[in-house]
Amino acid sequence: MSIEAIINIALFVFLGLTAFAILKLRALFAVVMLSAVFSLVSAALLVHLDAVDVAFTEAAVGAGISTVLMLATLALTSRHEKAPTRSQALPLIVVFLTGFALVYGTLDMPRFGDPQAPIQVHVAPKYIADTQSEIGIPNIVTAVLASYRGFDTLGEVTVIFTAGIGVLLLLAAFIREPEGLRVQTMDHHLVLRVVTKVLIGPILLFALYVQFHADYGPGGGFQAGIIFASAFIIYALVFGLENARKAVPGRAVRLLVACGVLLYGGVGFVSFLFGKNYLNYSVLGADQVAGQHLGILLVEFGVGLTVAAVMVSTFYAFAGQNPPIGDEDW
Amino acid sequence: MFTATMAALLAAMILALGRLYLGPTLYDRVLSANSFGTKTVLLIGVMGFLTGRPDFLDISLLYALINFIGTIAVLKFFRYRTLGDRVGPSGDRQ
Amino acid sequence: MSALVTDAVSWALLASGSLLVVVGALGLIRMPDFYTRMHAAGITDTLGADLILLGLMVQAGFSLVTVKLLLIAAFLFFTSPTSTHAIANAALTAGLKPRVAERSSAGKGSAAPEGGEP
Amino acid sequence: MGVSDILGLFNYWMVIILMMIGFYTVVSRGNLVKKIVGLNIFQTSVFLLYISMGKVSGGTAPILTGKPEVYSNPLPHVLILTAIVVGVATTALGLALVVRIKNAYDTIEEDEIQAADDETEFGDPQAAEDHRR
Repeated sequence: MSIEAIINIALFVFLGLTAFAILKLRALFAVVMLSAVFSLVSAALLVHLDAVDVAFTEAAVGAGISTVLMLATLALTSRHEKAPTRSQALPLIVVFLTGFALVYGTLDMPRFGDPQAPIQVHVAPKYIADTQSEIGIPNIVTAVLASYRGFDTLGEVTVIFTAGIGVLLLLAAFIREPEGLRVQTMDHHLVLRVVTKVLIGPILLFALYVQFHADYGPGGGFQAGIIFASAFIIYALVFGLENARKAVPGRAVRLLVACGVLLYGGVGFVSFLFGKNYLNYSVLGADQVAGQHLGILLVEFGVGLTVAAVMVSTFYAFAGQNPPIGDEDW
Repeated sequence: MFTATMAALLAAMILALGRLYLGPTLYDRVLSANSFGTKTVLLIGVMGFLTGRPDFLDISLLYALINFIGTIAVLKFFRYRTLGDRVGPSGDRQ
Repeated sequence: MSALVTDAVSWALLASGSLLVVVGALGLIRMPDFYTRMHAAGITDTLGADLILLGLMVQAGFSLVTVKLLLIAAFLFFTSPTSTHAIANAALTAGLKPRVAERSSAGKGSAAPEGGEP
Repeated sequence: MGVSDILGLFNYWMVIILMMIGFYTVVSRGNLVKKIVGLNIFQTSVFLLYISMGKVSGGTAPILTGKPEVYSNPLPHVLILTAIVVGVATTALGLALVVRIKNAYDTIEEDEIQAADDETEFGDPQAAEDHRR
């Protein structure tokens, strides 16, 4: 067995153990911590499986945002899961039957890593062969994401936009301000404040690098947007939500949510005006490659804008919910 | 040698996972999750060298930067019972 | 010759780093209470991680990879002790008592973790 | 079925195990936050299925190096990359719903929500039980 196979097996076993622990534990806080670990391990596994761009996204999501959102929900609801009251037999039977059917189905699948598998011989070779000449950037994933399959990505960005609006509709209108509560920030944590101040700059800089280096290395608007949002969230956590709202007002963020999608759609519209198909960037520059470069840059920027704005306004909506967790739920 | 380092990291990760599952206090869990994060940073770095394409350290760099956020959020949650600003009379645990 | 030297140096660094990481993880699982566990995990993690990264840097030579490794090492060097400090601070303010030897503490049973979860 | 077959299908089997753990969490646990975490496990298992299928043995990440190399399939990467971010956005939406349910029912356990619904509709739980029969 090669070392690659051993790493593969070890990481998958880790994932299995973590998932099982999540199922067993009833302290929801521990569940949140374990789900952060689950995401860390799956990011390592994705690097191992050559999906560096995906691993980057999983890392950006799992290390910060999803943990923060889960904790914010726990702070507003309850910290403990009640013991199940119903019989677990029926779900168990259903799960085992489904599992066996799926395992039976895998027996006919092409073996892992097979270069002749159907998935490897259809569209992918074209993308790998033509990216350099048609798009002119080394990162094939970015080329496919923003140019070849730009329509899909526009759809995904719209989904994120819609989900963000959904969260705002559900939560933002219900911000309650009960009397008798006092403002509390982490003022006394000197070490934390200093280190956070030092860190925010590099995080923002790194987000810019990820945003604009996507043509050459792993990265892109999705990842950069989340990293941007993480910087604002860490500021809000340590220096207080009020101060964060002063720096980045909620209204401005909500405006940016729409601006990103608009930028993406607008780039497509410009190629309309030049008499080409929607989202065909070739007309934007002097020649095809220059046009593609500019188009991908703008589109990725739109994606980054929307993702960052949705994440920040989601965090504002969750953290701005005031009633703190009741004693019986703690 | 990279293989040995990799094995050491995997062993350390499984131990941290054990502590995360066992608890018993929530601070133990935060500590082991944090330590697990550091090990993942190293694992991804070593993995790049093992496969001979070490230019994907950006992912490790990202973890090193924002693994911190999770820890801070957890601590704020336990100290003030909220991730926002206001703390009710019942939420003051100092 | 110099390739041999760099290999030897980087291997020594990687080996000592791996040893520290494993020892720290063992301490994390074997130590009796939260503060001793933190002692095991916090300190060895920072040094072990930086040693491993240093070993990789020696292996990479002068390149962009080394710069990135240096950045990772620098950030870990700052954030890892900060998180450990913050966790310890939170545990202490929440009233989690360190476990002390029997003869130095009049009241026995101080080992019971107060901030613990049911 | 030899060792190579088992190794060649191991990833898919692990994916199925993860998927089933997630599925079981969703159907058997009553707590809504736990259900969302289970859904996330399910989701990650689907991501890993796609990425495992795209891997070519001996391949490398699909970022051109200028040298002739075998690259893994970039198409699943694109699909899953966007799916992860969409996943976190929809998770946020789910969590927002949980928060609103807590505001409305003062609980996030499925059974208690059902009981509260029955009570408003039929007056008392026994009547609801009769109605269902």
